[in-house]
Amino acid sequence: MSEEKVIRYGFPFVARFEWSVGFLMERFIKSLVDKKILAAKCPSCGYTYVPPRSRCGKCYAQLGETNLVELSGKGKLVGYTIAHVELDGSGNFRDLEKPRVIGAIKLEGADSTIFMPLEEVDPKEVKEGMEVEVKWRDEMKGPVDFAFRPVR
Amino acid sequence: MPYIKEERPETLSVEGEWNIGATTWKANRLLEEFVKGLKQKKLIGSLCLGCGKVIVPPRNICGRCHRRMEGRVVVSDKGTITCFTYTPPAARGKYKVMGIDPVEMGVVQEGEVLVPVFVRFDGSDSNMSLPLIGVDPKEVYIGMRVRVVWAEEPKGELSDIVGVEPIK
Amino acid sequence: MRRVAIVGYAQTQHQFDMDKTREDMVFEVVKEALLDAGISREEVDTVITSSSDFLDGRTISSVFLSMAAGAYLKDESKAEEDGTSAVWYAFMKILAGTHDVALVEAHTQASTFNPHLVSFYTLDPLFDRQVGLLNDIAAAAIQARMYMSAYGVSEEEIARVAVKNLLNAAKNPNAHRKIPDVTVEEVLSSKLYYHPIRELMMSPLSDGACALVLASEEKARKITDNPVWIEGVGCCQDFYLRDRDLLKLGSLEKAARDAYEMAGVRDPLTELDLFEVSEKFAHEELMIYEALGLCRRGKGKILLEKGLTEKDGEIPVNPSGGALGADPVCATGLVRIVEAAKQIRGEADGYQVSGVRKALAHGQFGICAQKNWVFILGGER
Amino acid sequence: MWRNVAVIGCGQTKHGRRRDVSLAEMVEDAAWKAMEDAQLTPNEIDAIVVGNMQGFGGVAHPDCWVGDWIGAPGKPVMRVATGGTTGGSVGQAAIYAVASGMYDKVLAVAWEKHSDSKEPGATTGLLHVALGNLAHALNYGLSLKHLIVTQAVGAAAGVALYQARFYMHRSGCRIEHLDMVAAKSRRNAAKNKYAHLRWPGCTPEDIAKTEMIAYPFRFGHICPASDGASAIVVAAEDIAKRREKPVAWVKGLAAYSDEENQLMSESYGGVGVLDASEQMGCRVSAMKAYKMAGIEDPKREIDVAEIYQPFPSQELIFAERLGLFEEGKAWIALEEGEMEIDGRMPTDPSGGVLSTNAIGSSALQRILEAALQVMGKAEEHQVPKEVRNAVAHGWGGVTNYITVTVLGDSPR
Repeated sequence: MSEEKVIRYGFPFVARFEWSVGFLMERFIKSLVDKKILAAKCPSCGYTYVPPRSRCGKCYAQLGETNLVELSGKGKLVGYTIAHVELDGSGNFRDLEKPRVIGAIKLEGADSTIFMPLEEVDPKEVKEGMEVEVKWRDEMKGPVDFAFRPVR
Repeated sequence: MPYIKEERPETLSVEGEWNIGATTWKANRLLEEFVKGLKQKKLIGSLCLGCGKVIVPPRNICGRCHRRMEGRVVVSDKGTITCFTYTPPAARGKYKVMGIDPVEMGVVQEGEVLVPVFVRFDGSDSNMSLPLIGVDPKEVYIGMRVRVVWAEEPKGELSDIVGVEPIK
Repeated sequence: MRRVAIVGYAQTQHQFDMDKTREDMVFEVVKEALLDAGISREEVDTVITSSSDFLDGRTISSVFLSMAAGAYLKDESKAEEDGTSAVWYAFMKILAGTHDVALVEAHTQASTFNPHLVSFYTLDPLFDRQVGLLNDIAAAAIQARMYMSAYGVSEEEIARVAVKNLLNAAKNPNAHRKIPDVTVEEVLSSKLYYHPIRELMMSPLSDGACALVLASEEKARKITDNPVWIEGVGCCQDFYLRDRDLLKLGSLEKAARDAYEMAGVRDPLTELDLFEVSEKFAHEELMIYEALGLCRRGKGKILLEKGLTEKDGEIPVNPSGGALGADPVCATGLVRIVEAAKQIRGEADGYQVSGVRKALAHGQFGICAQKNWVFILGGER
Repeated sequence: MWRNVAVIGCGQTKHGRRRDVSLAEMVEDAAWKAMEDAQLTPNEIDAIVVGNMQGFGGVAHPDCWVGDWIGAPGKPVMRVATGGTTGGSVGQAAIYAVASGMYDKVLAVAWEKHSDSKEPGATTGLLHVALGNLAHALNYGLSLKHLIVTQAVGAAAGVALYQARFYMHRSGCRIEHLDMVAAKSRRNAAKNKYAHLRWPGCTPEDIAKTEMIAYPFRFGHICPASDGASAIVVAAEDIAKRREKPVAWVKGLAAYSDEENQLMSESYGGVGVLDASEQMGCRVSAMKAYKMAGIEDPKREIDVAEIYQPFPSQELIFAERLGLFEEGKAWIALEEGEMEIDGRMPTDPSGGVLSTNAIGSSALQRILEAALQVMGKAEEHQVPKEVRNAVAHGWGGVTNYITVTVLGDSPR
């Protein structure tokens, strides 16, 4: 018998979920397949949300399909980090063989910031304020799978 | 069934998980004490030295007295049914527990009627939920006297208690 | 308005993977808090606990703990996220006049389920969880970089926050991460997670619990000669990460403003003697200085440079070591309240700051401090 | 000291399978309806209390994300969760927030979106309550058969099954009475446009035809796993008095719980109370809430009750524990039609939890429905009499948590 006062144990079970996305997000996700990024522009205050949403958080106006706008896919890197680790599904940090850049990107025509991978760039050369553009995947690995790269 | 049905469009779904397997729980050693007792066909309970309550299997804290239940007592393996239920005859494909069909797995026989009961063992103040064995559910009643059916060779684990049976 | 005082408290020795079940941990800390107040469980009117289902690895995280928490046949509830939220609730229950004595308990055993994975589970499931890149550390790193480049703050300056707090933690018997001879170099050579965040710039994964006894003025006078009054409370939630200005802690600014107003504090710099804040990452402490109005935006590093926020400085911040010293998630904010109360009562053996009459305690929850709670505490005089 | 509080706005979503909206949009819907009913904009709300059970929808602390949809940014937000009672606890926290004098207008929102889980019903969430204990017992040789016999039966209907047996044994209530309660609930729900299982003209015979799950529960006795959200706005006396629309005053509240009553304790320890239908927590909570409300004889002074009853036996048990009927006599009153919408003591005119169970929201829905009855705004399921006092009940945890809230047509 161990000297420890407690017994540690687990149970191998993964709970799975399927979140319904609502109409605006459905439009957004479907448009990604056509290489388009949709945003919702508030008809009242003009704040533009990407991904789109049904209620303006700033002025509380309701947003609908008529408020959807297409973005150019160009934007500005407002912040970033270089990831040296990643969190695996079990709560452990795995070291990355090659560090990866996570960019905070403000898309042209949008007010929200999205946090996406920044690729085709040496991490040492990443600069805040950099112009970036969307980099579409040849094959999407999930419903939301795209990246950005510096505009050359 | 004639429920009023409302048709609603369904939007697409995205998936994700919650890895419960990444959890490490911690337990105290009271259950370990309890199963050691089972090996000797003894039911161990915890005794609150504040109010005298005896709880089987042993519990750590007495909420009423807000103190640890420090005492240990052996209670009788005879007791009284305080509550019972029964299932309709088991059938393949009828219900699943954690994704497992108990009939398909052979844990429960086709047509078997399960009778879970609450038992208060003599000398204890608690209920233990156990299967009642070898009784037609129609003959079960609250207040029925039962005794533990022990495994032939107790190994010091919870399944040493096979269930309870009526005292004839 | 009724006055409410802290009349007793206790905390565990926070540590990694404690050899105690959460039940024993909670039972002991509650027992000790009641003992500290010198009252019995019978005198408690209401019990508010704080914990989180995902962190505890149990749906209805409070349900098997009510007996340990002393809540048996009592009026009880559970405020999730941070223990300061539970104090806020208990405070309001006493103000409402329906209860006189409240027991507040908060705990997390970070060894149960990695809080960083929980932070991933808090993300927008329709977008950010699908992208799969972010978690609280990654987001904090982005925020830190933005802050550094906007205000010309260096990695060394961020590391210095960690050094200050870890040196303080070394003197606090309840703290978890204790490195008595830690240096800036050591912090900067610790494991890099998301640049610039390194291991010693993030709060440790702690197991711990904390409990507090609150009482109405009338009851407090009977219980203790040394009550610590809750003079002001403020709390505020911010936007989800995407639509938030990450260069400031906007919701903390608002929470602090509300708490100052309620406590009649006009100039926190001169009127408050001590600050206990929840800085989950080193750079956050600089941003917290600014949000609390101790300096202008972007000037946080100057307070640190001048040594003003050292234990023996003019405005000591985190003499206990703060969240960098120990982070039992849901209990962290409650520990700040206890540490501030301890300083006011003059009971911080080994790290007592002299002459503390009024202090501020801060709790936070969510990615990049999305939610904040601020308490202004005051001593008898 | 206590400042009077009134419910001045109510909003809820339609319940059922809601795959047409995201979680955020569903919560938004209820919150906005409540604010519109209270004639307030989010700018005028001082604080928000939210709650749900994280495990059911798989999003941790969803208020961090969903908050932006309900006007949370810039406001104090408290997250409260206590299992089945979550909604009741959320409502009560909002009431205390106003009663304390800290905030004048508080929005309380609670929700659950069961269909977001891939597991059927509410399996993941419910299983996870006890998984920490069961996994421990499995390591000590709990046999699979034993687990199935003792827990699987429970998995269908939880401890409620045993609770029902205890009650039937001690009161003489029979399974026919459970059929009657279930049929009444489905019928009442048919009059409530927000409810989930709506069956106009449902009879006890219809319910009796449904399959037996485990004695005494039939399939027709079980609550659904609904998607839905509910919200209320509570405000201070001076604000409520300026309203032209009717309001519902908070007269008393309590949340005492009896942990000896649990099905299990930490680390698979035993339980203390033999009879799960005793519900000491409910007795104490009712006593305290009535005392605060100045109600001496609930049988006479309470006009309608919204009881948390995922299973029909609970409507009878809690109606008694809330002091609305003589102990052990609720089923007789049921036989005599007293619990019908037009009866002497209508219980769950909305259909209750038995017909709509978005678990985190269900207990807030009880407060909301009680408020609607007091305000006279329950439309088709409004009880046809003057409602001066209504009681709203919540039940949760592992049979231990209780919330009791008394609302009335005049301030305390």
